[in-house]
Amino acid sequence: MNGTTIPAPTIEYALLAPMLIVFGAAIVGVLVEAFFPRYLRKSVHVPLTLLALAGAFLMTVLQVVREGVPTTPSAMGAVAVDGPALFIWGLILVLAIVSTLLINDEDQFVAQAAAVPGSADEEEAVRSGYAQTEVYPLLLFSVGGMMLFPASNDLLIMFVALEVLSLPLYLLCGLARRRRLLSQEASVKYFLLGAFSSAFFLYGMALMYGYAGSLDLKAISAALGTVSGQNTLLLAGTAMLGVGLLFKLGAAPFQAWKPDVYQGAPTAVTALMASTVLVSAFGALLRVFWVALGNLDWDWRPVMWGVAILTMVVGAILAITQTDIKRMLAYSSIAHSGFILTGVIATGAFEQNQGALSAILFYLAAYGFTTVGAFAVVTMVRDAGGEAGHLSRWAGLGKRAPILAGIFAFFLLAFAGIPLTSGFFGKYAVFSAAVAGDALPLVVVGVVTSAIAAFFYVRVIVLMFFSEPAADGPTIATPTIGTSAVVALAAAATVVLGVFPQPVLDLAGEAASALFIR
Amino acid sequence: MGETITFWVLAVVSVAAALGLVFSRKAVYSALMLGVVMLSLAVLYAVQDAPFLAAVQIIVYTGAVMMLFLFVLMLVGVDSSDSLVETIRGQRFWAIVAGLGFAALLALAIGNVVFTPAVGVGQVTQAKGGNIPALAEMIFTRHVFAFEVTSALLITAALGAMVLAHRERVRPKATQRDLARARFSGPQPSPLPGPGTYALHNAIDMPALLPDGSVSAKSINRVLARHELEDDFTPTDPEKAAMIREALAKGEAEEREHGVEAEQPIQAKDAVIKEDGQ
Amino acid sequence: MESPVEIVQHTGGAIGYSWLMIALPLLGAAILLLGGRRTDRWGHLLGVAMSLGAFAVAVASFVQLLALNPGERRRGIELFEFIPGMADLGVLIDPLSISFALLITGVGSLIHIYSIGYMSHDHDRRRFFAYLNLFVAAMLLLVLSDNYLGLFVGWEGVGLASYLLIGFWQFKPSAATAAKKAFVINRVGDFGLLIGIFTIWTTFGSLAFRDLGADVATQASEGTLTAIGLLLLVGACGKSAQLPLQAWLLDAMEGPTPVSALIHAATMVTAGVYLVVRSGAFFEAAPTAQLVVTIVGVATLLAGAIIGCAKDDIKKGLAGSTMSQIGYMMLGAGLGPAGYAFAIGHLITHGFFKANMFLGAGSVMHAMNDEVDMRRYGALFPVMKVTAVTFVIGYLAIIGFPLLSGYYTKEGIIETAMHHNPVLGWLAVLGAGLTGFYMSRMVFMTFFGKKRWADDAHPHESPAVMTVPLIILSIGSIGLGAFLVLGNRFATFLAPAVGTPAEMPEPHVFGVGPAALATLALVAAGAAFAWMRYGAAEVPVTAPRGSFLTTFARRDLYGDALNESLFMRPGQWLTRLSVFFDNRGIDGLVNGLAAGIGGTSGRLRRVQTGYVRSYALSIFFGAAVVVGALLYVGNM
Amino acid sequence: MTTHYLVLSALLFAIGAVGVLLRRNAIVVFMCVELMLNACNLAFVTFARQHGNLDGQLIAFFVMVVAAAEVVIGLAIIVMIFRTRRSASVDDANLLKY
Repeated sequence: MNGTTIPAPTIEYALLAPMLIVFGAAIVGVLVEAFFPRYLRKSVHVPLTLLALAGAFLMTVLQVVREGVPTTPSAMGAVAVDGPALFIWGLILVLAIVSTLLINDEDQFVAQAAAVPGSADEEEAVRSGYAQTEVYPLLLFSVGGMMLFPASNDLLIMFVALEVLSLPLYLLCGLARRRRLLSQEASVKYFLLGAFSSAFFLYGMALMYGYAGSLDLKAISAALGTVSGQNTLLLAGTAMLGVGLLFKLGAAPFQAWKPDVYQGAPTAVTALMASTVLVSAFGALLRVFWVALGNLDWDWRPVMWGVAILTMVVGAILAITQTDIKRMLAYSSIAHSGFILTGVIATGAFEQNQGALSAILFYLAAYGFTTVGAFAVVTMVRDAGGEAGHLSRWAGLGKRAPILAGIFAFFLLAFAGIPLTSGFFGKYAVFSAAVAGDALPLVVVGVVTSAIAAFFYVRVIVLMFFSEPAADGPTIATPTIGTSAVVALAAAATVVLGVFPQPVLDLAGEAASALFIR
Repeated sequence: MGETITFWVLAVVSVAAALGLVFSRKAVYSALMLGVVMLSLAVLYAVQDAPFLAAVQIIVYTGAVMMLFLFVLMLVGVDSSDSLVETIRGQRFWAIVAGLGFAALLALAIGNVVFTPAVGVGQVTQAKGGNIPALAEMIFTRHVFAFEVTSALLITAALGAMVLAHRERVRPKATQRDLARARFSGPQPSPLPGPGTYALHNAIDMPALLPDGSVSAKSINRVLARHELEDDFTPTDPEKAAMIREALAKGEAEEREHGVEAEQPIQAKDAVIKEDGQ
Repeated sequence: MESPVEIVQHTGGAIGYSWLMIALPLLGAAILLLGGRRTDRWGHLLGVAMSLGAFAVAVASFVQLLALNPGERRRGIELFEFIPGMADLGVLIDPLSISFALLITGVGSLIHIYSIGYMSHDHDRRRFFAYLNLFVAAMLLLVLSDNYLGLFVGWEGVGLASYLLIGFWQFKPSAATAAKKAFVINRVGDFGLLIGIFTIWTTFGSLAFRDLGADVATQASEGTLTAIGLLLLVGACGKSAQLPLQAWLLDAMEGPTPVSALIHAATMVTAGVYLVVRSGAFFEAAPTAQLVVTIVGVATLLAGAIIGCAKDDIKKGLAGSTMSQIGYMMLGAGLGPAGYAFAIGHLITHGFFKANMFLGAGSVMHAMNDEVDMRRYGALFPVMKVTAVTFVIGYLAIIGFPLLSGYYTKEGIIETAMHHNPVLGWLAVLGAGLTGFYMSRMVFMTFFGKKRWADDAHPHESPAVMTVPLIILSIGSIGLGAFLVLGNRFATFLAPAVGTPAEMPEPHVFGVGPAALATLALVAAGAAFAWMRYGAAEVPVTAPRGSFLTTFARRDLYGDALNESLFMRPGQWLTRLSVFFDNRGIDGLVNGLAAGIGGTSGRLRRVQTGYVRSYALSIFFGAAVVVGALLYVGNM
Repeated sequence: MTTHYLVLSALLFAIGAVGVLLRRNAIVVFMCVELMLNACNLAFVTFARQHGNLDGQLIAFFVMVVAAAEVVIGLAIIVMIFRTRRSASVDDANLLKY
């Protein structure tokens, strides 16, 4: 050794506390798995997880209230904690708390994942009341990854965060208690396609590194002006980074996994994926395309146009003929990704970007709550074999459970963007931002596909309220306190954001006011 | 010059091996081919001034990851071979079209760039006193957060493997005593009659004969016999073959009559379950 | 010519609480729907109470409004700011909206009361009242909102309530189909309205009526204003069953009769007229759009009358008549300020006498075991005198019997039209003659002639809870017209809201102009002809085949066939064409986009094969395309 | 020379991708994904030398760590599905569709 000493890195612990709390709680959760007797585990995990998420949320709020929004990257330039990131953190954490309440509901997860479905072992495990409590630490790891993903300031940490958020989800998808074959299939599909697409992301990183000589988003942005003669590397790299990110959003033509995985996964996990992962992935997409590649927007906008249009059309059209409620919601989620993408495209001058960003943030908040609520309702409509997924089983639900069906209908109307629901303002904000950003044709497509989409939402409502219930229709599970709280909260959020959107719009505007830090 | 030769040799080897990975029928061959690619790449890393990576590539990738692959292959059935007949219409055609198109686009993107002569990492490593210290400094300063976060990944991996693969014993393991009790409380305390032994055949697929010359049904290993019947490997003596068939049919009829449990060798596990149930 | 007066901010008094008009019935609907079976016992009473409460608020507001100077009679009440700069929720009380509010709550309350009797045997009566309350709330929101957004919410709300009520007896497949049909056709209209509202928003940057006064003409080109007018007209046509979106109204008679009376005669179907009058500023600035309104009105009034001539189903006959009368109103509304007062006046008197006749028809059906075929009636006058007398009063009012309500308002429209454009005027006169014929036919077939009852029919008079509303409505049918029209009372009252025409001639108690006399003569001829055919002569119990014209009318002027051949067939044809192309082996994804959406979706679904390798292929292909596209765009 | 390395890496990447599309054995499919990751690493190392900074090598190192974790999870999932279906063919996992 020649005696060089490495300077100690500085890490802003207070600033990163929300994320560190989540990761720390995850590790404590693993220790709980190791050292606590089986019968105690769940009763330790649930408060631990909820407290960690709530604490992280509190720290996020405290950070904003007391310290304001930082203007420089943290953790040696690896993490960018800025307005949008803090907003997204808060949103992810609240949605994760809500999803945890749903996950906590009984009968969602397999008793023993390693037991072969239908075997004597499984029966025995169920009879002994086993539960796969590893779900909670996995959830926390995933949430930690989701927080890091949109806050990463270089592509390396973004890649690591992508994997941190994805790997636990691959596992969680395969842990449904009922219809385990479907669940395992969802898991294997999600995993293979996820690994495949992350390879694309990685190659895009490599090309981007080849172009800029660094993976720092700021350095890439700077290189756009200085490096010449290597444009093809940059363009191909941009495209492949886009593939990896668009896959996570479920944008067409990378959407194929979404219906299958959403249908097969335990519904609580689907709720988590449909809300938080979408939020997180949009944050990351914005960071890559606005911060690093913001000056390249003339090149990527046309392609993104195509993707957005295709996504909206595919999502809306394919949803029409779906017969499974979760699959239909999955396609609806694809269509919504398309709607939000119109906001991503609406770049321009500083004010324009502010407007578009705040619109996207608001849309994500509105959609996140509504979708969690909708999936929570799905968990409550049950058959002998678990959830009653097939739409025909939902016929006449309005007669059996008018309140539940009414709330679900309300969520569907919010998805459709009917005024007085949160969805309306989300769509309105994003579309008006897109109009201001010279993307009028895109908005036209958006409005037309919204109209198509409204058709299948209304179809479900009509089915619930104007069809005769089947003689042996599904039972409505008596909801646990957690599930009812989730439904109530989601409904309240949908109403409040639909009637008094101003505070949240203001908050989103505030978060977007300084755009991303570089 | 030396690098050029190394490159071309290893390039040919690694592409050939990669193609072998894709096109060999047996999964094990594929795994070995992947090992070849990885080793070639390790050498290419070393050639490009990345000795640490070359070592990690060999130790971690080829050594650990590939072993894991092989291990799972063993678990799944090492000699399972894939049929290479394509079942999805158009899949192969479009896959190859997309693959060629994609490779062409990437080659276009790369080929269009005029690279200045490589700077080489020698200077940087010199300044820091070698490849490994230089990397270490980066890991523990600028990228320390990424490094820390990867631990989450590793914990997740361990946890995931535990969840999916580790089967916790729901009941205590059956002891010798339990097994013996189960056996004696069952219908057949004694061992089943062994298979037949003849001058010409001495094999477990030959039935034993009872004193009256008929075949002892209990001595027939039904799984084997069924396979043999299907493949026409019955004894040349038509009389014996008929007996085996008869015995098989009888056994099946009994099975149908009494349910699956009749005449089956008793599994210790089942026996214990039965006792618990009673 | 004078423009409408400015809207002033209002505080205090009954008008300050006018939002209760919307809130009370809405609360009633919420309680009844959420309360479920628990509210079965008293649900209908609550519904009636809420409706009466809204009526009381309306009367109080009306009284307070009358106390103000005419120049201050447009009062806006801010409820809350929805989104700054986009839309507020507010109530506008002015002569126009209060007229509607009085009609809706007044006739609405009577129909609520009537329904207690009519629906007494239905075990879902509570739900029925919930929907009625919901309807009243939405309709009031429609007319009371001070901006187009609130109007649109109410517009959709009444559409929903109408859908729910038409399909109330959904166990009848015909009711379910009719509900769906109404829903779909209304969507077409709503789409027009929505685009119209969007255009207003993008052109003027506001949706509030206060910002869209007479000066709109200076803020936009005539082309834009014409486009806005036509789009609003599309909306009005859908809701008011005007050509070419009329097809749903006749089928809507599948709903319970009080519904037909309230929604499909007195109130909701007149929303289109309200919209046109409320948007008067746009139409006055766009003569082309105004002309189209009058043409639509005349065409519909004739079409409705022709349909009415051939229907044997009493409710469908009345529905045809409703179409026709709304045609008159639309004609009036298209004539500018000179016609507004008559259009709205006719709307109000029509609300009375048509509700009167619908409820009368309901009473008859109630007595005849829900028989609706008039060929099975006859000679009912002696057995149900109250119903018959009130029905006849309504009948006389609608045909324009001198000195009754309909005479004044309809005559006003005809005179104004004649003044404006003689062709329109004479066509309207012809329509009046047809009205005389088909309404007389209905009365003669139902109450006079010979008994043609089914064997098990034992007609009887309905209970008081049903006849009292009939009596009240018939009083309105007698005197209201004269009260409103004579001395230009209503036109003067309405002027602050809609503007004053250049000249306002004093109406006569009994007109003697050529148009008036021709109308009277034609009506008398029509009635006489009807007496010959259906009063004096024997009416066959099964309908004769009739001439080509009769068949034409019986089939609703081939409206459904037209829809089928214009829209449905091409749609199917398109689908078949796409299937043909698909069979030719072109990739389903590409040409599927060209086909109908449903078919596309069904076929596109197959792309989702369930094979993970196919998905990977789509990702890989997509990646290649994205890379290629970016390289192409970047090197352009 | 840089171009040569990069073309090799692109070729390996494409071969890996095609392998994912063509092979049915889940383990082989996954091996093909690993091949793609290795191709990325080659590109990183090459670019590191091109630019004369060690970032590329560092990233390659991280990729190896990530890949190792991913392999563990992936193989665990594959074993799970094999236990259930007695088949490691990805085409057999075909219940969720349309």
